[in-house]
Amino acid sequence: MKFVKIDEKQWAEGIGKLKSGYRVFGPVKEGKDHEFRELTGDASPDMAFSNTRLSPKSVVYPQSEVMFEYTTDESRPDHHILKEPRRDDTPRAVIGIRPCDALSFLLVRRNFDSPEYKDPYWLRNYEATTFVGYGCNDPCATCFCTSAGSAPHDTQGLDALVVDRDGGYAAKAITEKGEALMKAAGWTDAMDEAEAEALFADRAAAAEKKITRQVATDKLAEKPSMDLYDAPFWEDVAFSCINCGTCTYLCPTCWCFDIQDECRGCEGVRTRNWDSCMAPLFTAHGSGHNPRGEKVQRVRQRFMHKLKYYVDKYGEGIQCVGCGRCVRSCPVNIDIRKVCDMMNAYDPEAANDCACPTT
Amino acid sequence: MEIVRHPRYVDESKCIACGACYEKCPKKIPDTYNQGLAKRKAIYVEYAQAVPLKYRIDPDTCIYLQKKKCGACKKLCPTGAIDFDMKEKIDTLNVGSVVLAPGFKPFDPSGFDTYNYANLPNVMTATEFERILSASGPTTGHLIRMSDHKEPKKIAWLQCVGSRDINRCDNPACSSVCCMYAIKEAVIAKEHSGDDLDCAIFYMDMRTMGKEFERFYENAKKKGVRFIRCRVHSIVPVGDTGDMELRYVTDDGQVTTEIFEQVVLSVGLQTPPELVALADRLGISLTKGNFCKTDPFEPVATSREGVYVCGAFQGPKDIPQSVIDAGAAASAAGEFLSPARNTLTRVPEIVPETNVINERPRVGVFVCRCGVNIAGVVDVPAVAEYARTLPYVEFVADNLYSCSQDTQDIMAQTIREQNLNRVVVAACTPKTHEPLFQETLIAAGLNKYLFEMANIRNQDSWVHKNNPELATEKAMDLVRMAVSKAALIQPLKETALNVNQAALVIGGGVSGMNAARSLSRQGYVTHIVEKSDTLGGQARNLHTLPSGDKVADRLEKLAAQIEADEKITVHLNTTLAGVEGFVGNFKTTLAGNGGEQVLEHGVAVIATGGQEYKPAEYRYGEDPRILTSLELDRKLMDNDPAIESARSAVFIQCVGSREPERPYCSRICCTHSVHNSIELKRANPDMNVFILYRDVRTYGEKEYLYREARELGVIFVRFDLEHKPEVRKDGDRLIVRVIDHVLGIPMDIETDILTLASAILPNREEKLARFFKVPLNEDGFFVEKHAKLGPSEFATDGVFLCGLAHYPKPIDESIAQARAAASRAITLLAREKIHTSGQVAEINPSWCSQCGTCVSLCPYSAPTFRSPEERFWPGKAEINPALCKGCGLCVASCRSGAIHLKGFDNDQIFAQIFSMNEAG
Amino acid sequence: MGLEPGRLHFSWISSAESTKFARVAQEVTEAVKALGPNRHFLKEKAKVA
Amino acid sequence: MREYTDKIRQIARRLLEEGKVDRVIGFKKGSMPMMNEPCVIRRPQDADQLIWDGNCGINLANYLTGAKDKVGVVAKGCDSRNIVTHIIENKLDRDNVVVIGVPCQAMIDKRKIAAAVDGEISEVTETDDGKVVVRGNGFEKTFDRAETLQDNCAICVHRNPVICDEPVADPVPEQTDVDRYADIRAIDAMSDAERKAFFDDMFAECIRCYACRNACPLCYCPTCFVDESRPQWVGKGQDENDIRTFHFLRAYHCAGRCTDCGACERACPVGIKMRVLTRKLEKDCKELYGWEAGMSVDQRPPLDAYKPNDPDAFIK
Repeated sequence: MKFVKIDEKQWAEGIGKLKSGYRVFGPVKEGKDHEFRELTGDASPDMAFSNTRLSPKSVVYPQSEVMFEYTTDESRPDHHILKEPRRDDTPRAVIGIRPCDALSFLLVRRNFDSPEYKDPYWLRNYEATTFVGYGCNDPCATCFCTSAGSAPHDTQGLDALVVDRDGGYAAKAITEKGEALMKAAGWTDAMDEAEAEALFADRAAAAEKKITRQVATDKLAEKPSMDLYDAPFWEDVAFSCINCGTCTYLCPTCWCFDIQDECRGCEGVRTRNWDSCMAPLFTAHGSGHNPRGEKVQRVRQRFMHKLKYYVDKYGEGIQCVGCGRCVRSCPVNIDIRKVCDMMNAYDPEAANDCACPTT
Repeated sequence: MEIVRHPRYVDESKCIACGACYEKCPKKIPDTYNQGLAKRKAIYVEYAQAVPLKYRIDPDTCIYLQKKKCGACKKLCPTGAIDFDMKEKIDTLNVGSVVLAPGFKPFDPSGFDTYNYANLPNVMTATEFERILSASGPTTGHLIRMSDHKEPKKIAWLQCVGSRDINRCDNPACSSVCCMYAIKEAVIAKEHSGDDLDCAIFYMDMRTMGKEFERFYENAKKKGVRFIRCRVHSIVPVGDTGDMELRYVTDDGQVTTEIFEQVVLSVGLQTPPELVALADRLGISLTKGNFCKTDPFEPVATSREGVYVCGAFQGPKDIPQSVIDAGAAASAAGEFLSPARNTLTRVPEIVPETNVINERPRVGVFVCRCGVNIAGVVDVPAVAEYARTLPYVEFVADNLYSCSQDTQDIMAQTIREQNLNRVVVAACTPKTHEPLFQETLIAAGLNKYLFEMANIRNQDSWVHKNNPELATEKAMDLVRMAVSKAALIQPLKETALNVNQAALVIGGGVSGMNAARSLSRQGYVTHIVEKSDTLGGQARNLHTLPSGDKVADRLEKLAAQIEADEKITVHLNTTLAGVEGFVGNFKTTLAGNGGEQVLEHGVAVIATGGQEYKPAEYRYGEDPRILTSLELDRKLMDNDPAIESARSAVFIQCVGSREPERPYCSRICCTHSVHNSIELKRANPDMNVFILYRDVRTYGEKEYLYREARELGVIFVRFDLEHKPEVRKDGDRLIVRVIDHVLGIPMDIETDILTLASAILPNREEKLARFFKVPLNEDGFFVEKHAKLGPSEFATDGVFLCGLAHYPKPIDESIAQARAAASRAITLLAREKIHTSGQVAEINPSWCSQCGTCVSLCPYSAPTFRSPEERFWPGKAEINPALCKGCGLCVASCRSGAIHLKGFDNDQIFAQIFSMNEAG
Repeated sequence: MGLEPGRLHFSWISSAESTKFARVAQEVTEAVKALGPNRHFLKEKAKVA
Repeated sequence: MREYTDKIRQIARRLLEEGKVDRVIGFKKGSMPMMNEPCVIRRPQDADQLIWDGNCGINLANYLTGAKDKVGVVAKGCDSRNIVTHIIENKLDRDNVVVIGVPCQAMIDKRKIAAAVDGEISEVTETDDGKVVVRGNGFEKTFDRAETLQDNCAICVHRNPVICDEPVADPVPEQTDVDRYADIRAIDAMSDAERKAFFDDMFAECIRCYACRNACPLCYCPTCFVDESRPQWVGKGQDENDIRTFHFLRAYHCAGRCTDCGACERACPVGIKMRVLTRKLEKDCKELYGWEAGMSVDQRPPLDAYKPNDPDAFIK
């Protein structure tokens, strides 16, 4: 059973069935936008969306997460001991995740699941999650997934992929996890393989054609880091930036965090929270010194990390899946596509002619 | 000189004012401090704020001293302070000068049978009523009448009881203060009892001539206090209701009776016979009214050299004037004793300070029993044991009396032996005892700020007498909070600043010259800056004083002294172009005579004076016969023939004063006009002289002049603000029309001299105010540090104030204030070095956003911006610790949280709050 | 903000007005006691995701 | 709008040519419909990058904080009031700034327009007769410009710059018949429980990115109170109390200073309407002190002034 067809009724029933074995997450319309939320009760995913406002990364990597609890009350036997709180490791399913967002988990995994270090919090959540993708038919004007190693119907990072089909959906199991989920949902109505392959291929091709904006990344790897670092265009790129951090909070591939203790009386918890390289505090030293004290340094860091250091460290791709959220939500219209092109095309020899302020 | 010291029967060095004796003393007698309205014991402290706070025994009522029985206090006293064998002692003091400040006695109205004061409990003197209104008084401020403890609904004040009265008593002078205190009592009574309390003040002339007083009067009217111009003849009881009936005549002649539930007699100030006897013993002259006689140009000097006077013994006066006099007397004595200055000083031994920075806190906790004061309620040993368990506490002790000298010595020793680096005392209030314990820290070589107090007496044992267990728990909480703060406190530095020994006096009038002379006579180099080309100021326009002195003669003498004085430099035709610096270290740029000069000085006295209002009303300027008061003086000085030939003269008072646009009384114009009316009458007894007035404000012994004028036939006609006199010209005739207040009909007076008693205007020295960062009030006069207690200085340190720049006042009062300003300035100069408090605000420059809020907000101008060229933190704000008063305004205002108050840091306060939270 | 009105009180009390201070402290204490324990704006221990 | 653009370019070019300024801050065309990007021009020949239309809502005063060189800045009414506030607060020297004053015809709200159409928008044009034409994949829709305005612009009463060195056009008429505080009064009228619920709902979406703070020209503290750690005023997690503390304290720090430029709401990625907080304080400042922020460089703001004799009866 690789391909199944699902009619509207089966779909709705399937979502309902899933809830007995999984915590189900899916897109929900809130105001004018969609967000991924846990679907409780009768709630079903609203599949009529193009891209959610926030990325679904918080399903695996919550914005604020407790690592330990402790007490300093010496009358308690377990005082001064860091204890892990009880957490919910039950299986969870993300229904309707877009392929670009799905890819982001693979990129982030490189950080949280490396040979040297395995982050237990992220990994536990990740491993408990089954990702059911939803092929994208109408990419936004800001989308550039095809330049970022993904595609509207790409399957990287997915356990199953669902596409539209007359009167319902067609689904493809990609992993065993995906297969198990489809079984649990009762989506077992097998589909003719050739017909299905054709449907998936047609849909993919049609969607891909709609992506008009291509971003060049081919030369990033070969540029010397210091050339890019010293490039004069950063002043211009950074000028309008207000360091608000919207881009990092919305980005599916931004993984940085900050660890904080919070206590009340003798009771305390250690939490970790999303952090942003746009914030001066991100790099402030206890001494008061801040190696990235200037806005331009922080802006450069964000783009260099995504488009150069990542490339160099992992030898492939970029740390971006082309979802376009940062382009869309930046209040001052800083466009990563423009920056990426600029970096890719940068020639320090020719730079002397440019109108940039540092020359 | 010899002084008699009456026995206290309590050894001052032993008494720690624990109050055990008072608890047990069986003898109850009327409390003199509370005007006999409450009871106290035979052993007592006169009042709660008494200094020193030591008990004494009243020998006239003490059972032991009278009958050799009782002695309860002696048995109970934990320190053995009671000594019944004390004898009267005569001390011989070797002094060079004496200042008399014996005060006054309120007039006793018992002799006035028509007022029934002796018979009716609800007729009170104002001094008694003050106690009723006081929170520390017999009713704790609750306004009730003594006969039946009912809250009165209607209260009447009768003014001029024992003042301005030669009919029923022989006190012709005005007591100066009663109008104002009656209004104050009425306003406070309304505040205590609610707006529906009916307050009526029966008066002759409303004399609110002090600074801001007229506004207070107007506000009282707005608040509904009734002012009735009538002298009430008698107070008649209404049956046995306790109420009283007053009969009076209203302005329009109606006879009215009204029933009041409480009557307050505004009794005057008088010199008691024992003071008259003292004056006789000392050989000093008194005035007709038995006040100390002084000269207008030497307002605090008695007739005997080296003996000075201040306060109500010199004449009836209020607190600000008394405080001014006190400063002047101190200054006069200082001038007199100048050669002996610093001949009797001693230098205290200084223990080197231990460096505790980076040491782990070692807190010592001293829990005080305060005799039974604390230990009677709180379980002190339990609190001490508890303290031992707290973090960083290394040593705990409980003391019977922490404040006693021997305990202090032990504490200092303990600090050294135990290597303590933070000290917490859980005892009474830091308000009285913190400095004492801090001295002990200093003696033990610790920075005095490494100290924290927990008030387990006033805030605990005293208020939770009936809940000993909870009180003990609260004491533990307070100690825990104090310890948590103590662990975080840091030694603080007090900045020492050299005080430049030169003084600058701005203004070369009578006030400025007197201030300068006083400073120079006490040994300080002084500069006078005068914008005109001569010394003398407004006084040059005055003819004679009521004393008969020709002002010009005295002025000339004074100016000659100034010019001959080697220590005084006079800068004529000079103004200030800029002022930099602060107390002790001013740098002032003088501009004049074609150049600029920078002067360094430690203090500044502002004596910039005032000016005469040039009237826009009453056709001033349209006829040469219409004069201002000063123009009349000029004519008198010049012996102008117009004076001799005049058949009629009219004075109009309050020209430009007490008007909505200038709502203050110019204080001197009534006396000035009355005095000049006498001069006119003397020059030409047949002249018809009229004074058109609103209230005649010849306060104090100036009242004699008023009487003299009336006796000479000067006619006084009252008008009110709504019906001001009108001046018109009929051909050559100059006619003043005024509505006669008795007849109620218009009256035309043809006059040859019309004198307009015009207001005194401030010079509105806005630039100067900015230079020295001192405030001006709405009227344009400078605002002193404290209306009552600091009249001759500014809130800004090192800047002082006198004369008309402060408020309109006559020459004698200006001179007194000039000397007071000099006296205040010298307290600063004499120290040579000033130490600021360590508890000042400090800016963390890395958090400062340079928004300037602190710079604009600080009332003391302590924050400034660093120069943009500075190497470290250019342009950030910083606080000059020498100017900072630690008020915390900037700390609260700083959005960036960059400012903190040393000694009250956020982390210290939060530590206290969080450790309190643990309690619950 | 939605804080119950009785929980916040502003008063201008000079250092000389001890009786007023005591009165205001008593009034505020009584007002707050009447409202009972505060339930708004209490920070619970951080939630586990 | 074309005339505005031409005039701005002309002024900018002249100022740079004459050396009156070292740089000019304005807007250039953005990479998406209804988006312009703040930019800096340093050479006369680059002046033609500058544009003006209904999408210049960013408050350019934010880019002037602490400027020490000579700067020309394109400023509409609210920007100019923030420039005044900057001058008062020692962030800017009046002599160093040349205000290229734009009588503002109100900004359009891209979110309102995006919500009113289905599908991706490819082009938005403003016509001279007050219409906004929106084109996208297979649709074209025309709006009255008045319907598409940003919330703060719709109730703006200071559209003309309060300080101006180089006027771009004659002043536009100011709106006089707007009610700035209808919603605030409604919140004031709520019971405390309703009000708490209202704010709980309002902040539910907040992701604490602090975009509102960073977009605000008033927020220039070197270390914001949310970033302080001794004491830590605000927790860093997603606790509703911490979120509320952040929003209320931020608003209070803007009391008497906020010009209602709308930068905070525009920047918020999740659409929180936090202007109700700042406008409540704006209303209080107006009613209690007769104060409107940024109207004159000669007056100290009411919350920066100390008077020992506070005459107001609201403290008792």
